Amino acid sequence: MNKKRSLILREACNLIVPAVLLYALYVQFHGDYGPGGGFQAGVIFAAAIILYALVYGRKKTQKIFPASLVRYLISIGLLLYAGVGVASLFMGGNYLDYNVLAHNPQHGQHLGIFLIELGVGITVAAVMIMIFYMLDEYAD
Amino acid sequence: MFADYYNYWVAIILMMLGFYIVISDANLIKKIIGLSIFQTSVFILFISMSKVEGGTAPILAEGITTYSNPLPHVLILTAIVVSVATTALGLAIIARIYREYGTVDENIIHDQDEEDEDNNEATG
Amino acid sequence: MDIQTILDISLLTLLAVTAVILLRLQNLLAAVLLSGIYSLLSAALFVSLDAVDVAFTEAAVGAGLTTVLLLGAIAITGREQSVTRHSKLLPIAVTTVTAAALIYGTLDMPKFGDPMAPIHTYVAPRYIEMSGEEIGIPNIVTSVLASYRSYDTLGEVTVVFTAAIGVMLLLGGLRKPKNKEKNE
Amino acid sequence: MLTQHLAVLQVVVPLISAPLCALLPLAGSENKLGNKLAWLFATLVSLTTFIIALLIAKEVSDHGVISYQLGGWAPPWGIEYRIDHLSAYILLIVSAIACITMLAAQKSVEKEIAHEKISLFYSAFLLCLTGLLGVVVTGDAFNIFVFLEISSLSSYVLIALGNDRKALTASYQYLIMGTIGATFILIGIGLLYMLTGTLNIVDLQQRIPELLSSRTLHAAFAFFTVGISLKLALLPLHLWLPNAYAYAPSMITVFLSATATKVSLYILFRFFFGLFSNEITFEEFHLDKILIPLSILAILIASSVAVFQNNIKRMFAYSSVAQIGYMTLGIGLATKSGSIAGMLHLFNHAIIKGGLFLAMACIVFRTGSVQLSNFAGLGKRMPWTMAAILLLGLGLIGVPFTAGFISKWYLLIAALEQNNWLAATVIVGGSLLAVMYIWKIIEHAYFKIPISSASEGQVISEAPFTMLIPLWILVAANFYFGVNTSFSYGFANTAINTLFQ
Repeated sequence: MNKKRSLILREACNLIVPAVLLYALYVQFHGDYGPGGGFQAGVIFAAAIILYALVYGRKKTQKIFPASLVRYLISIGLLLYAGVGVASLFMGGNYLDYNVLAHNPQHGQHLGIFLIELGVGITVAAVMIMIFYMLDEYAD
Repeated sequence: MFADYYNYWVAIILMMLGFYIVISDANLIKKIIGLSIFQTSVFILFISMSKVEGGTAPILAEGITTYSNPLPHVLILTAIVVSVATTALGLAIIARIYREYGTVDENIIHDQDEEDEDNNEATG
Repeated sequence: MDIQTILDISLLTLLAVTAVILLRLQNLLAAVLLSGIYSLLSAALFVSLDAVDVAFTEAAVGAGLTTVLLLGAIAITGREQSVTRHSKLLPIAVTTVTAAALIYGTLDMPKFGDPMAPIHTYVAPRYIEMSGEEIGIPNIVTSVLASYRSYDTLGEVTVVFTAAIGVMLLLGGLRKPKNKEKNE
Repeated sequence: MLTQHLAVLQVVVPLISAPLCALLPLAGSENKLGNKLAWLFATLVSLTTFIIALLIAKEVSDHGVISYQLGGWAPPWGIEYRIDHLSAYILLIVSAIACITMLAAQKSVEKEIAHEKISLFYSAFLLCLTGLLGVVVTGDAFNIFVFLEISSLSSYVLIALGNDRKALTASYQYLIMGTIGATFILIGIGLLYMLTGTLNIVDLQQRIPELLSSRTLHAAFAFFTVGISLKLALLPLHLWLPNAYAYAPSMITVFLSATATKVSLYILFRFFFGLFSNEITFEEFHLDKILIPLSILAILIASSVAVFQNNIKRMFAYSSVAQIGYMTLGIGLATKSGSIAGMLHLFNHAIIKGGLFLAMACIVFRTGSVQLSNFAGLGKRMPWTMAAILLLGLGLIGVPFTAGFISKWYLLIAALEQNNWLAATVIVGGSLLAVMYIWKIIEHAYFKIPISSASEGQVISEAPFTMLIPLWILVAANFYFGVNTSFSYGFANTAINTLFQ
């Protein structure tokens, strides 16, 4: 994977990766209005990183997204999701009841959905990147 | 009759093609591919039942009154994720099997296991 | 027949053709690519059946991610082919019986697209009629996924987490020498 | 505040602990302290789930069914957690076995699992526990599928971590068969949903009687039953089980043998008697016509195969397939007393088989082998472990004053009530076969002189106390529940009676 790639490939990658990352963010935060949400965003985000790794090599990618960081993020996304549920317990509701999270139910719902979708996005993206790292390392 | 059920029937045929690959093919990777075809076809069955004649995608909009049923969509979103998680895990196990046995052919693996067993009996 | 039906039938036919070719294929690489095509076709079918969220996910996951994973796997194991030694009779019998049971089951199903089917008259209407008020976002699928049935989604994220833990346990840290010998 | 949330805490506590365990400081290093910390953490979590299960059992006995609305949405729109006597009973078994397993696990795991993976290993264990508990508390059909997959996926991983390379193929085979099972269950759920429009089990139960003539309902029933039978390892769908149990890491075999198939059996109970009903399952669908012959075959074939095994973990695994046959036989008798006996056998078998595999873990820990030939002389070298195998073996056979006797006795009575002499004969015959394979072990351990070459260089000593104490807790339980049945029988009795209403 560390072979020198052609200039064109790298330039194309430099253009595509940021665009895909932006698109992932759009999908993440636009899921309320159109199709999309944390899961799809996570996959797209990971796809961008994997593309980068295919062009620039895994080692260079791991300087930006070290495996240890990715490993933390896998847990953190899930904890964020489950934590929203715990927060609703402490604010007097049932588990994952978003109504109690803010001063009025609809705001609570928006906040809750925003947070759990973020949790989903983080975990899914981190998991996909981790699986890629693992397979790539194993193939060496 | 045909128009009422063809979606379901084709979905069933697709499911069975996938299922057949899983249980008949000796290649471990091909089995995983078959599993994914099997499951995707079950998703087609679910999504077919969610369709309402004259309905649109379940995203609220002005002036639309008939929507297709969102619940099967939600269930299948979850099922797709479960399915890919299974695939990833299956492939990881296959990668390890390949390292240990040097093959991904069910029959050859079986033969090697038999040999091991015989050796065990002999020495044990 | 309207456009919708024609589109439906052609997509389903294409899916069937893909699956049959896949069944007979001997080349693993081609099989992987065909399974990607299968996913793409089903994503197209999902769009025509109004399931845009599912289509999006199927395209990203089934056609994209699964294909990448499978390609990664055959990069490790090679494209070696297997010859089936067993008789095909048992698999054929099992699939035939299963198919027969399912076809039998379809005979009393609500008709395709029937708006009076039980699933369209019970439970789901509440999501369609009330989610605008109760949740306040337009995408009903997101409302159900992230709020009404958000606990399922928590389970789904846990499944993904489990897969990651599993892959790390299975493939991680293999290059270090084993610190113990297997005892016999 | 927390008491009203007990139902959800039962699942969420281990669920949150799993990522925490993976995040523990020092985790993933070769650091011994970090690994001890991970073990301690997982043990405390298991203890907590057990305490929650006890509180739930008390709550259910005092006030009846607990219903909990997740997300605050009323069923059938939201997901409901619903705990009756049956769920509470299974929760107790699963969480208690998790505790025992964890108490004994530390040394065995340190020996069998690569050190840098230990914290992830415990994390996977907690995920498996989460999935199993989640299946039992939920009142939503689709939620069962999701949590069943959490437990299955983590089981595949845990089994694959065994030291023999056959663990990998066993895990792969389990993955394929388990996923086929899960997909069949998914088809069954889909068909039921299609007919009724709901996924809530109580809601489904009310709607099913009017749909009895629907062919779609028949297909749903068939797919659900086959899917669960795959996960349950009911003969002839048991092929994944013997190798999976034989090659998994020792402690994982202890845990899975005592919980995973039990939870599948719970789903079967819930499905046959809760979702459908006794009348529909047996009088409309005549399930007993299939279930009884299959159970009888399971008992006879699996017990006979067990007699010829030289790998003792595999022997016990085949014995598990046979014992599952006893439980489904109880269900198949289609009477209250049959189901109570089946449920009671589930409880007792969890103790006995968990104990036997724990004893095997001790032997593997000291000798590294599970072959019969290796047992020669172990009666002297590991007296406490071998005594435990002997006493638990008596339970497996069903000798009076052991737990195994009680459940087989009730099973026998239930069979005779129906005048089913064949079933009664098989129940007794299965016990005779059990005598044969248990005797094989005892004979080797106590009456064979070890081949000198095998023991050269190392003196085999008794297992450490941290493993013996949990083992003997199970031995004691085997006798306690063989004499005092007020809890084990009483709770199963109430559970089945409320389920049949």
